[in-house]
Amino acid sequence: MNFRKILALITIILLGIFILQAFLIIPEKGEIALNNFGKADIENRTAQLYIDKSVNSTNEQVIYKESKDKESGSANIVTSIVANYRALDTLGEVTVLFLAATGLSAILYNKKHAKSNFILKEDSFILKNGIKILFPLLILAGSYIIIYGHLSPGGSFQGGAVIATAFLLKLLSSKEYELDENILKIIEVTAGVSFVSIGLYGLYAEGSFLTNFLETGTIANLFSGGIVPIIYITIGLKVAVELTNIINDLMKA
Amino acid sequence: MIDFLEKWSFFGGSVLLILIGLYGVITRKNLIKIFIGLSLMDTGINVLLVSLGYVEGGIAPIITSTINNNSYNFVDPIPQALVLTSIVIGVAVLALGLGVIIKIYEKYNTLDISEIRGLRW
Amino acid sequence: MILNIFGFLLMAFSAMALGLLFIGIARKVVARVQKRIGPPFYQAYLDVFKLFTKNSITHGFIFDFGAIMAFGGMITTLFFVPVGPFVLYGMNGTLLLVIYLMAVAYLGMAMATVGSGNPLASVGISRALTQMLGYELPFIVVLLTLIYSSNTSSIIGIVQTQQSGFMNWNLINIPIGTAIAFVTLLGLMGKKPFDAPIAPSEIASGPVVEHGGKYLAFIMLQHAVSVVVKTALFVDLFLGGGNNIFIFIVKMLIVWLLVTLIGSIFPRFKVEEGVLFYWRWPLIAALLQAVIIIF
Amino acid sequence: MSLFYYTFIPIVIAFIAYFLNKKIKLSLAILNSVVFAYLFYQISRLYNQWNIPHETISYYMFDREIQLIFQLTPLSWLFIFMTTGAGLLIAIFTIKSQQEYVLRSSFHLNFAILIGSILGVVLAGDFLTLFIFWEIMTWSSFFLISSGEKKAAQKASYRYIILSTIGAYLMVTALFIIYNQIHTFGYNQVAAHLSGLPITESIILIIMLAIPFIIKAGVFPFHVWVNGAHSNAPKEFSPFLSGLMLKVGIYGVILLLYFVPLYNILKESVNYRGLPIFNYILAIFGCITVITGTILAIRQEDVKRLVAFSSISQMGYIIMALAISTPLGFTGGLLHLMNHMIFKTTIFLSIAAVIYRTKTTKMSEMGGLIFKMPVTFTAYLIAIIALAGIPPTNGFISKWVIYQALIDKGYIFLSVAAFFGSIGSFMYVFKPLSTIFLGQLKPEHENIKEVPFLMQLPMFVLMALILLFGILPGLQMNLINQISQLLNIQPVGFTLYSITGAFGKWNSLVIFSLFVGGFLLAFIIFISAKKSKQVGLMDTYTSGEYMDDPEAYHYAYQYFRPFDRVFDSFAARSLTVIYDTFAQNIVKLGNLFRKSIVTGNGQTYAFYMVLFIVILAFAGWII
Repeated sequence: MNFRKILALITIILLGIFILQAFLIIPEKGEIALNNFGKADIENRTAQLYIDKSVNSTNEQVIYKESKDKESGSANIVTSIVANYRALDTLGEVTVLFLAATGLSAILYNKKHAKSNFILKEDSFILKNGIKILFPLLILAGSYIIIYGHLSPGGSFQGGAVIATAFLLKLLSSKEYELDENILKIIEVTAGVSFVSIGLYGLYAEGSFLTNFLETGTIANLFSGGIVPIIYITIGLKVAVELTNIINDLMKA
Repeated sequence: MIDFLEKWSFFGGSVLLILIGLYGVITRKNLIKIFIGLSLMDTGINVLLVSLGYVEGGIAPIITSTINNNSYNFVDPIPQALVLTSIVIGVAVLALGLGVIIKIYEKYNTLDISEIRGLRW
Repeated sequence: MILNIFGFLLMAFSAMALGLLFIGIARKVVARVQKRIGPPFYQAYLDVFKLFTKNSITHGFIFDFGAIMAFGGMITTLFFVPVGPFVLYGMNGTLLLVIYLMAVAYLGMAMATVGSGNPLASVGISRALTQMLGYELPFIVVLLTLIYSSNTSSIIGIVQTQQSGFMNWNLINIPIGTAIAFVTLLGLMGKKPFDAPIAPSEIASGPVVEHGGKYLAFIMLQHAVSVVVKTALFVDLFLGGGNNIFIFIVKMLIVWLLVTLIGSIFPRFKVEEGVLFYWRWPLIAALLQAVIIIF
Repeated sequence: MSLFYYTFIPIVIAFIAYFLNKKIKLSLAILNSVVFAYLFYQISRLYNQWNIPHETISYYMFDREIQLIFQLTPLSWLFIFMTTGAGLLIAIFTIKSQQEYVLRSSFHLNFAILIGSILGVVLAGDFLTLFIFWEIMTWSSFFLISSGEKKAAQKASYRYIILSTIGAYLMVTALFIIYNQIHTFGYNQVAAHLSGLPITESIILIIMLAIPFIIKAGVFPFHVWVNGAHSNAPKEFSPFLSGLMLKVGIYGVILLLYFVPLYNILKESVNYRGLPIFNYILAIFGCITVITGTILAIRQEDVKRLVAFSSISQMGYIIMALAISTPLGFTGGLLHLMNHMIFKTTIFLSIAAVIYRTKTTKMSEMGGLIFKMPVTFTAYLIAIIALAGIPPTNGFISKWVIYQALIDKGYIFLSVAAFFGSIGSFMYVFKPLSTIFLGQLKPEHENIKEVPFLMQLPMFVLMALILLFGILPGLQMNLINQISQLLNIQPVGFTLYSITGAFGKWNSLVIFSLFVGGFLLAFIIFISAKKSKQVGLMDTYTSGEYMDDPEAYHYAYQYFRPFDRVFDSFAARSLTVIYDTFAQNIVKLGNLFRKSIVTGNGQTYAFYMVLFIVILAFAGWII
């Protein structure tokens, strides 16, 4: 432990003290400060509007399988936020993901077709056969998570990650296994284009980008939430393909 | 004591994660370790954000058959949505960074940043 | 006006005559010291007359102009130095002026000699100027002390302060200063051991190497006048001057002979040695004396 | 004409002419000459009209009224007169001499700006105005110096600008401190305030105010910029740089010593022979300047460098005379200031003429130019006679007054230094005379002609001035007496051709007539003797050797080598070397800093960011 490290340690401890000190400040009336843990001001928080699923009109109670035609019909409130209220944000995020994947491909382009050290010398029997059973299950589970994203915990990102995991396992298990990049491309492009075209249709039909132009249906039905599940499916596909691509690139590098 | 731990395990723990990550970033020489530090900071920040939205005795913000209306004590969904985004971006950045590290390793045959002249200016 | 011009001419010519006489005596004395018979004391007159009748060569107008400037400057200096009771112009504040006026003559001579294009002359001038910086400093310090203690910068004023009797002479009042001034007088006159500028054996008489005929005569006349000016100045400043012209001339002669005698027995200093010699002992002594007198 | 316009006419005209210059080649030089002539005419009409009211430009900044005051005093009149006069002569000189100079247009642009800013400096009625124009002056002169044709000009100008900037910072700091206390920059208010402060505080403030002026005047610890700047500046700018730029520094010293009566403020402090210790130290610096400048001038082989060092030594005289704060000292200082401006401009102009023809500044590469350039030679000769302080020129009178002042108070060491400088000046001015103008003519200079008439004209004017003021110093004394009255200094007695000193009286008319008499006598004797035969310069005594190469027969290189040997160790330990060592050590320190703090490692910087945030938090700025 040399001097450098001690200095860094001291500085960081000081920084930590200062950060933690911020949580101890008791706000005066009208002042904005950090909450005490679990002491959120429920009445005044923005999230309440999202929970009520009515940002613009008066608050009504939302009841399971009964309330109809809410602003956002998804039972999972987080999904409402991600795919409806903040859908544009999500579009940007997907773009970041896309750019990262593209950048990675660009960086690792030269070595794309060379043999990789990461892949096992010999295929492991257990892995190989385990994957055979696990792979469709993982795909199924991922698809479920994506499709039921607006009703239950989970969503497109999680589901996409699960699907990508399935492909990761597949890649790990076998030397011969090669992903068909054309199919990946097609899926990715289709997903991205549909996301944007849904948004554009909203612009055309309702006058604003990514508007929920479909009927939102009854809360907690499968077919509910208007465009939310559709967008979620496109995002899910895109994330799955993107992550698979990243994994593929890194494995081949 | 339990009360204190409950209160501080989230804020304090997440800040601790950030600080550990920061310490790693500042002191480690190995690029991979630096990235691990970054990743730790990322996680710490995510945890901190989510715990800021916690409501005492709150439940997940999903309307289900048991929690069948919105008058329950839901936790704040906005940080959760944000963190969802943040995690994905974190993954993307991490992957990109690892790609760069691979390239650096190919060029300099080392991961020690003090020996990589291209990283000094 | 007419009287003034007459006095002017008379003084100039008598100073030339006196100076040439002094030079002749000095040659005789040096010869006796060196156990030679030596030329007659009027030899210098014969030399000058002979040189004026000879053909001469010139190296361009600066050569002529320098000769005129050297002689004219020395003559001008003469008018500011009281020689016994004869003083053409008794302006106050002349002591500093005299020091600077002598420089005109030097500048003229330097220009003439360097204008001849002979490098030996340039070397001589370079040596002369260097040595000048050596001896002028202690000399000036003594003069400043004198001005401060007599509270006048006029030579006549200084002479008047030491009128009543031998005990008032500056020789008695400031003996160290007198000694220093005498040593600097050696350098001022270019006598041995401070004759590096005209060292005949090294640089063929230096500044006068190209001078012949009337030019050499001019240099000799200038030298004669300068002998008178310098010895008279010394007598005025330190030996009480003199109302009687004969006593004054005797005092001058004593000073001149002392200088000559000392010069005839010493070998030559190298030029920078001479400078350092002046800066080492005379300057320090002069400064010490100045400090004592002023405080 | 409003005083304000004196500063702005040259500047505005300069910019107009700069664009004109693209079309017509000589327009800038001619236009500059015309403008300076006009200003010169205007300012000479202002003589004796000291009652012109102050002119004020006021504006508001941060809710506070700030005034730029312009006022005319005899002192500023003197400086304006000198500035416009010298500017006019040099502008006339440049019409012909700069035909092949590449940076001609920028030279004239900066030159006009410089003239305008100097007028602004001397017309300023408060420290703020002074400072503004002071900075304009610094920068325009910086550009002028750096536009020299030699490579070393850049280095020299950097040295100049660094020293000037240090001075400017000190001055502006002092001004801020003072302004913070009294909310005004006016000379009188600042003076009153300084006398009211505790003695240490006011001395520190005064030193901070004085240092930029002392730097500009090239006095001892800060003289290192002078030689480089003078020798590398364009040959037409060197006369102005030496003749006037240094004097503007002296103007500042006069301003502090007399206008802001430093003497009264410091009277209570430690005294030496009735002189405040600050003044005495300043005088000592002047004395060291004289000695250093003289010794270094004797060593030089480059003629402009030599004259630059001579400028340094002459500035020492002026500072010394002004610092001893007696009426005679003040008079002598001002007289020498004027005279030095005249003869130093002449010297530099004649050297510029020589350079114009020979394209070299090395003395050993020239020789025997007297028969080719007689007018230039005459100008140089008369100027050096004045510089060496030989009667009947103006240089002697001012030196005489300075000696009187020094001996009067019994400052024996100062007078020794002054005499050393005087006799030393004899040595260094003779060196160019002997090596450039006398001696053997170089074969490649066989076809050199005298410079064109427009270049001779300024030299003629200046020669006439040297002799005029040498015979009639009363002309200068008249103005100096008016300045003395303004500054409450007891005037020195004078008539048109005589000055009364402490130990006697100076009468230049008598001396001049005796001079004429002596020369006439010598001339008559010379003429009456037999006519001599003219022979060539190579036809000399050569100890029997056969010489046919004039180049080898010219004694020029290391003219005073025996003398230089005495001071070799002194010169090796010169102040420039000390400053350079200092600068190198600073660089070393910086490298050490760089290596330990600025590691080039991204991690370290990340650490600094964290540290910075922690420090901010500690200071309470973010939490």
